Amino acid sequence: MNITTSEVYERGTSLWQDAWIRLRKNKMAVAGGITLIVITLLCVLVPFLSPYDYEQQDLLLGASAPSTQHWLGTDVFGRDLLTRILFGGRISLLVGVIATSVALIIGVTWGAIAGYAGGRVDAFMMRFVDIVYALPFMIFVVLLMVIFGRNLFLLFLVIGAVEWLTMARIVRSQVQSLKQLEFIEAAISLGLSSWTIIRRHLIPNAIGPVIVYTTLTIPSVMLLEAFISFLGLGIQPPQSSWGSLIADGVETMEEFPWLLIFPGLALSVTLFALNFLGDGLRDALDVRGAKD
Amino acid sequence: MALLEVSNLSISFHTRHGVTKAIDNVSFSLEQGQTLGIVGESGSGKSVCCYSLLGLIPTPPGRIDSGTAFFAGQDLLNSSEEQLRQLRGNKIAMIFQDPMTSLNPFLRIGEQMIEPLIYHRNSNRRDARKQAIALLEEVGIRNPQRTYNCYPHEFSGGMRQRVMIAMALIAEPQLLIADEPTTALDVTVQKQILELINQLRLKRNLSVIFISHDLGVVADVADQVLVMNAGRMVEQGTTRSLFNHPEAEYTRKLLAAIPRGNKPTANRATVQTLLSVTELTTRFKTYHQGKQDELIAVNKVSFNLQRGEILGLVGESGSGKSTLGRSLLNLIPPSSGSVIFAGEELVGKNQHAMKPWRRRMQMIFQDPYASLNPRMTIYDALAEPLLLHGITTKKNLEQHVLHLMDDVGLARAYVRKYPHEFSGGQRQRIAIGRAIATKPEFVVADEPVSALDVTIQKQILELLLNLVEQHNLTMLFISHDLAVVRYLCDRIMVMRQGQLIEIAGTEILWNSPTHEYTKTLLSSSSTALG
Amino acid sequence: MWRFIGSRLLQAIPVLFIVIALTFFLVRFAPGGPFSTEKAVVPEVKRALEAQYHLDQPLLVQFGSYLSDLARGDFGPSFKYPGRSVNELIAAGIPATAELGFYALIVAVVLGMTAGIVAALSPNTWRDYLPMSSAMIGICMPTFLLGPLLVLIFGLWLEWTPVSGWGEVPGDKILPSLTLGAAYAAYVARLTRSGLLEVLSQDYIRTARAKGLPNFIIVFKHALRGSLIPVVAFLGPAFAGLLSGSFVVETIFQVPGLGRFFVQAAFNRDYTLILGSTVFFAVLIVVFNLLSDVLAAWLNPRLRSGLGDRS
Amino acid sequence: MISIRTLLLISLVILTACSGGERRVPQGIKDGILHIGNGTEPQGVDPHTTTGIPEHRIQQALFEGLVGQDPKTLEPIPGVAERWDVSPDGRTYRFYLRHNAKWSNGDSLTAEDFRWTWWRGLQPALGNEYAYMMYPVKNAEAYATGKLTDFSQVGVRVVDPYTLEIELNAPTPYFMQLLDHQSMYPLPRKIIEKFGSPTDRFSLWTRPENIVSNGPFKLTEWKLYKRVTVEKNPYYWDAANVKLNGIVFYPTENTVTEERLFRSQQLHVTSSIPLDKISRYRQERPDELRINPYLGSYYLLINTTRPGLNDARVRRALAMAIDRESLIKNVLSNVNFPAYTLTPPGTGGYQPPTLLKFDPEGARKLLAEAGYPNGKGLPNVEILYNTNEAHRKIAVAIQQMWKANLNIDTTMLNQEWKVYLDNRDTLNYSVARAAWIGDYLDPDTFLNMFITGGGNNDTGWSNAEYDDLILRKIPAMKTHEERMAGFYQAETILLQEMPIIPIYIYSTKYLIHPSVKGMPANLLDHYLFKQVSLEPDT
Repeated sequence: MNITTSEVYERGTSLWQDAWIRLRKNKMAVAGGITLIVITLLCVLVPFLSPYDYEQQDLLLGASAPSTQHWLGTDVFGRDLLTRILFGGRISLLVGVIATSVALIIGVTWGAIAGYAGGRVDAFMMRFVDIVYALPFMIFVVLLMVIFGRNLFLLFLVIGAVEWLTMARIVRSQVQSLKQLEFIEAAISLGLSSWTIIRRHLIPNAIGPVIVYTTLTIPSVMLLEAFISFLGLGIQPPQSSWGSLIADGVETMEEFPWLLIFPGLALSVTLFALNFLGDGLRDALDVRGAKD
Repeated sequence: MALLEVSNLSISFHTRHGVTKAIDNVSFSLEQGQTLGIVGESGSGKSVCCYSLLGLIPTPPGRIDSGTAFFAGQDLLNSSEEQLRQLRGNKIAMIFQDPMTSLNPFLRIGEQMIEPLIYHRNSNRRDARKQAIALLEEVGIRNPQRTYNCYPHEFSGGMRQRVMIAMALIAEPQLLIADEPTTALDVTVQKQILELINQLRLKRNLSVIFISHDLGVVADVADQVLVMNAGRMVEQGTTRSLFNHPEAEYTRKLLAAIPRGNKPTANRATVQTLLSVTELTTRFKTYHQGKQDELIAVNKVSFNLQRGEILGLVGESGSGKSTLGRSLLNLIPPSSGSVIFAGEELVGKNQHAMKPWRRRMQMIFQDPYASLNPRMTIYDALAEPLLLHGITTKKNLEQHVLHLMDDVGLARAYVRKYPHEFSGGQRQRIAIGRAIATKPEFVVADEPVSALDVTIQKQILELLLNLVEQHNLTMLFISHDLAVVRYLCDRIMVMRQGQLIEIAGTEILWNSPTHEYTKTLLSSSSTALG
Repeated sequence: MWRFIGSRLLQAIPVLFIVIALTFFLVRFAPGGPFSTEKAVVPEVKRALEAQYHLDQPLLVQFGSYLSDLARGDFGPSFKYPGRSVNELIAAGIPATAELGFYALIVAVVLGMTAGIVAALSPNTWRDYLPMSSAMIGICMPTFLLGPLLVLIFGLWLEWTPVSGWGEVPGDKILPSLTLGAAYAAYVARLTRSGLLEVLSQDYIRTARAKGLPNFIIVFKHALRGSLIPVVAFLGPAFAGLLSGSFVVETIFQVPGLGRFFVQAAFNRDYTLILGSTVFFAVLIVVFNLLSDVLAAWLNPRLRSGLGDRS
Repeated sequence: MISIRTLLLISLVILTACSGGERRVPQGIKDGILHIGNGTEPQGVDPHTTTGIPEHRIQQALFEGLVGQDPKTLEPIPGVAERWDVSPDGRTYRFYLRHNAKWSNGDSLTAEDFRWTWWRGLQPALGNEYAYMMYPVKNAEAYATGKLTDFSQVGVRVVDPYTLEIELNAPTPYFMQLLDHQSMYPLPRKIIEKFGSPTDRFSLWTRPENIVSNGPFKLTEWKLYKRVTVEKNPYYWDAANVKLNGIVFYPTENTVTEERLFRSQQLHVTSSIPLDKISRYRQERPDELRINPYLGSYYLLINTTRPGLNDARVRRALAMAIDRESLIKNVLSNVNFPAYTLTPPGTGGYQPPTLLKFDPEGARKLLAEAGYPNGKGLPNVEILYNTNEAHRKIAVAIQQMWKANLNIDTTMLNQEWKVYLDNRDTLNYSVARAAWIGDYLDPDTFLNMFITGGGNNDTGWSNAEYDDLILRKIPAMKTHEERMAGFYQAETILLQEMPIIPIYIYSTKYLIHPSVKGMPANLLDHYLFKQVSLEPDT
């Protein structure tokens, strides 16, 4: 079935615009996007919005349930939980974005080179990826964080090091399948240089799956950070991330359940939003092969 | 009373983008033992029409708006899904276009074949097996005992289509709906399958609905023909009357579009040799489960190409014709031999050294959907070669691009649009425009029309002939379709399994082929209309 | 087949070597040693301890002798638990970890596939949205959050389940298995759904429908098998990840498993135990990746015959 | 993915499956089996290769030294030795062993067993971390450090099979307490030698199927990561008075989980209790909560080599700016006792000087005197602590108090235990949390840490007068009063110089089921299992 409605556009709509239109029709994705923007804005602007400081204690108050004073209650030091969640969100989001960028840079470069070069270079590079894949990463993460101490930079590096592998594979398979397409052959037969082909023809077409995978990497990175923080290996107090807040909340969940529930909610809602946005983007960009 | 009686069928699809009328007021009937051919181009609704009768179109988005359909007295459109299910595979069976994907790759052939018996006839497995093996034998499968336990991937396309047919017929249906059953097959195989269907039809007094885009094929097999266009019934009648005295304009257009006869323009070949190929060999390394294999795609091929000539290259799938075309342009580096283009040896040149030569030799690809960068506008696609080879200046670029658009018959207004907004034929025009942008001397056209509907195909062939004239091109035209090659080319080359079998002037080859294989090819492709 | 397995196992050797070398030198260069404690150890005692465990030898010699011991299947004595060999400590942790992993896998497969199939059969209806939103929750709810929440709700508020332990009280294995399996079930559900939807749109499903087969047969006989391949491919690494990632669950629920003691070993700088468990997990990952590849290949007749040809 | 319905369904299944789950507490009361939370998985039971408290608990059940300690008063009580004499100069002890003391395999226990055990404990190759507990014995230190190779010169002499004579370097008032330390327990030579060399750390002699011990209980089961079970030893000389039939020790690393186990009647006694649970127990079940002072100090180490912190006035200012009462009340659930000295008051009858108090005004003045008015110019102070929720809370609170009272900004750094120890040891910190648990009831166990170059000094602080007091003057003192005055003097120096900031005195805090009798609290958290009994509520 190939039913086309014939409408004449003076100006073409690029696939990007097309995808954007499709994305806008996806209610969940739009909701996810808006949620993310709101959360990000709140996290960024929290110093101006909140009357409290994230480390300002009120030992006399201690842990208090949500009230009009403290909308989400306070922790055992009497610190305003909402403020701490939003400050924690800064760290969590930052880790998400930076570690994903690390993964993105390494992964895209590695994958593109392997995919375009092909042959021995490709075999060698991908074997390396396979080997790294087979390393028990969770264990190395724990080991590294235990041994070299908690350090944001190391955290980014470690998480990035885990996540770039899949990125490299996706980019490689994209580049490989694109390389087979006739328009690349056409570009070669026009006499374009390899670099121009990569730049003008390969990258713009491979970028869709990369974007999709990126939006799906951010939540998994945030989860990893939360996990590391939960183990007490993440962020330095008095700073907090959602993972460390949850870890604290677990300790006292019977006495002060809000200390577990609200940070958990913040993390879950954000991951939810990111996943929905990612799924929406995947549908909108209609990329196959990047499903898992 | 007719076996199948369809009247005033209308179907529409309700999607987010609005309502599309897929079938508009279609009526036809089919008698026991007769064959109805339904002909139409892609999107004409010919398949939807038949699928809807069996409840095989998804609803929603599909919706049957009006009409009636009776099969042996049973009201199909008002039957429950369960009633339709009882009919499917039992009274009405179907075979599909692509035998490679229509069989379940995870189940043994025998298992798939006996299912209709088990679920419709309550047969036990042993009896079913016996029947299946007998039928496999009948459709011409050797060693059916063994085949019974094979998986589909162990067969060629033709064999799979035979299995599909056997599977469709196993429950002794009264009606067989064949949806483009030969389109995906090589001509020689196509011929055999058509014969098989015909044979089985006669033997079982089967009614057949034969859906095809190929008028030639339909003319061969059908008693009655229904021509469809854009969901509407254009014309209906007996095969003979319809092909001999088409009434509707569209039917006439369709018939006229079939490439027929020899080349309408003069042979422009000169004595000057543009391309000289000697002992050209291209090998591929294949890796299978870590084991290295070698595939010789092009095996010691030698020929010359004169300036101004259109050389046809025919062969079935896997014959190495596309590889040869790409090897000439160094898109796939040849393993040995020589290609001398305008006096210069091309074999062994790297991509960088090839650059000045690229301008002089271009390629047109088969799939107009894959040959254009989906992220570039037409303007960018056409401007790229112009700028790269310094054919025009930035200032004149727009004029130049618009000229190219005119050359390939595209409206100038479309120049800022993206490939996905065009139809297949328009895309092929864009691709051709890109190929001639550098004003090449030599063009390799790899099946440039085989993905197109027949009316479009005609237009593109005309365009190519035109451009050859206008730009003084030399062309290697690769195709599996002998009629097209005959219509276009001055000389024809036949390839099989990587080897050059025969090369001769078009009409010489056509009328007195020397090689046995060429004869088979020719006889397979000649149709009632040929 | 055997050749395929053999070559994969051969490939595992560099992986294992890298794991061993990386871990070995990483822990040695880590600050603090196995014998530092709050009460400072007298230098003489420290020397004696190091001599007992051959830590006084050059690092490369230690590495070499570790490798040669390993080749004999000997992980060496534990530093933290004198009188215990690492083999023994790992062996003691395996049953609980393996059992937990196994139950979690069952949770993942049963819940995940059921949800995925239900969703794929009626896409874009509430029967799709409900299980898939639940799957999304499963993915977005990390184990360390889900576990305590389940404990809070079922163990403490409703008092339906024991709050922790493993094999101590009837029913105490349910929450840990659920917690660990939940995220994987979510992934399995999504994979099953997308795989099944993809397969259901294939031509051969159309063929099956044209044959008039009942829906049930179409889904379970014709479609499910093909859609299982990505699930199986996912489950191999997932199971390995499940085992090595189970320490959060083991900690929350006091499961006497390997994961928890690995973390302890890292904190204690119990060199041999760290190395031993790392190697053990690496082997697990290799084996399960291989297993899932073999299984996925076996599910696909095309690949199966490819494997068989060379057996 | 778990749809709500499935979840509920599963929950129902669980519900039916777990009802009637057996509770160990009532069952234990019936069977005379004590179920006790024991912190971490024990490293082992060989007293010469293990150091931790969980191990110590098990060893207390399995072994018995020459003398024991009364669980209430911690006064020496007869153990393997029926009675003992001390020479008038306080340097020679003679122990008379009971003739009916036996190993759990029925063999007799003799003086030679002690001599051999101590010989083993002092073997340099064994790497016994607690060898120093024997150093008061003549020549023990020289032998343990390899300076002396002839064990006969060490002050242990077997007079006859049932008489053991010990000669000390100097009169040591707390020596009787040391005899109840795990490193002084007798060990079965025959068994140890059967499974390897006496100096092997890796040996199978401690396995339940191999081990022989002399205490009220014997080891019968050791399931790694699950439990250690001991049963009544029928050959124990006082078996008639042992009331329990057995004890099961559970590794309970996670105190939150341990508390839940207690609540669900799975444990009679826990090893600890999470701070946040204390207030609830105080209100609802005060009889199950036990909080008692413990011979331990929590303090901050100050790196006296760092600029700014090398000024005693700054150090004192920091110490004076901490409101310990508030800290303990608000952060530590009021379970500890504020410490203004390193040595807990009352340690062996010692009353420390009262020099330090919470005085923010005075602190600010001191800081200004030191050249940092209103905190200005003071190099950054960083509080180092090892990863632990309670340490973190304290550090956060102190950070806050220093900010509020002195206007100095501090950063916090938490490190994993071993990294923290490493940095502490190499003076790579500015302020670090630390703690010390006394080995015996005498100020010496605290104050001898801060001698110049002491293994646990870790502050870079050195004071000749202090060293002289601790190392020479006090050991030579004859009377109790004299010694206490000496310690008073030493601690005064320490508080004036303030290389450490005392924060609080430890307390043991744990949960105990009312049925458990004969387990009174004491300063050393010392259990005498043979007196423990389980009695159903009456």
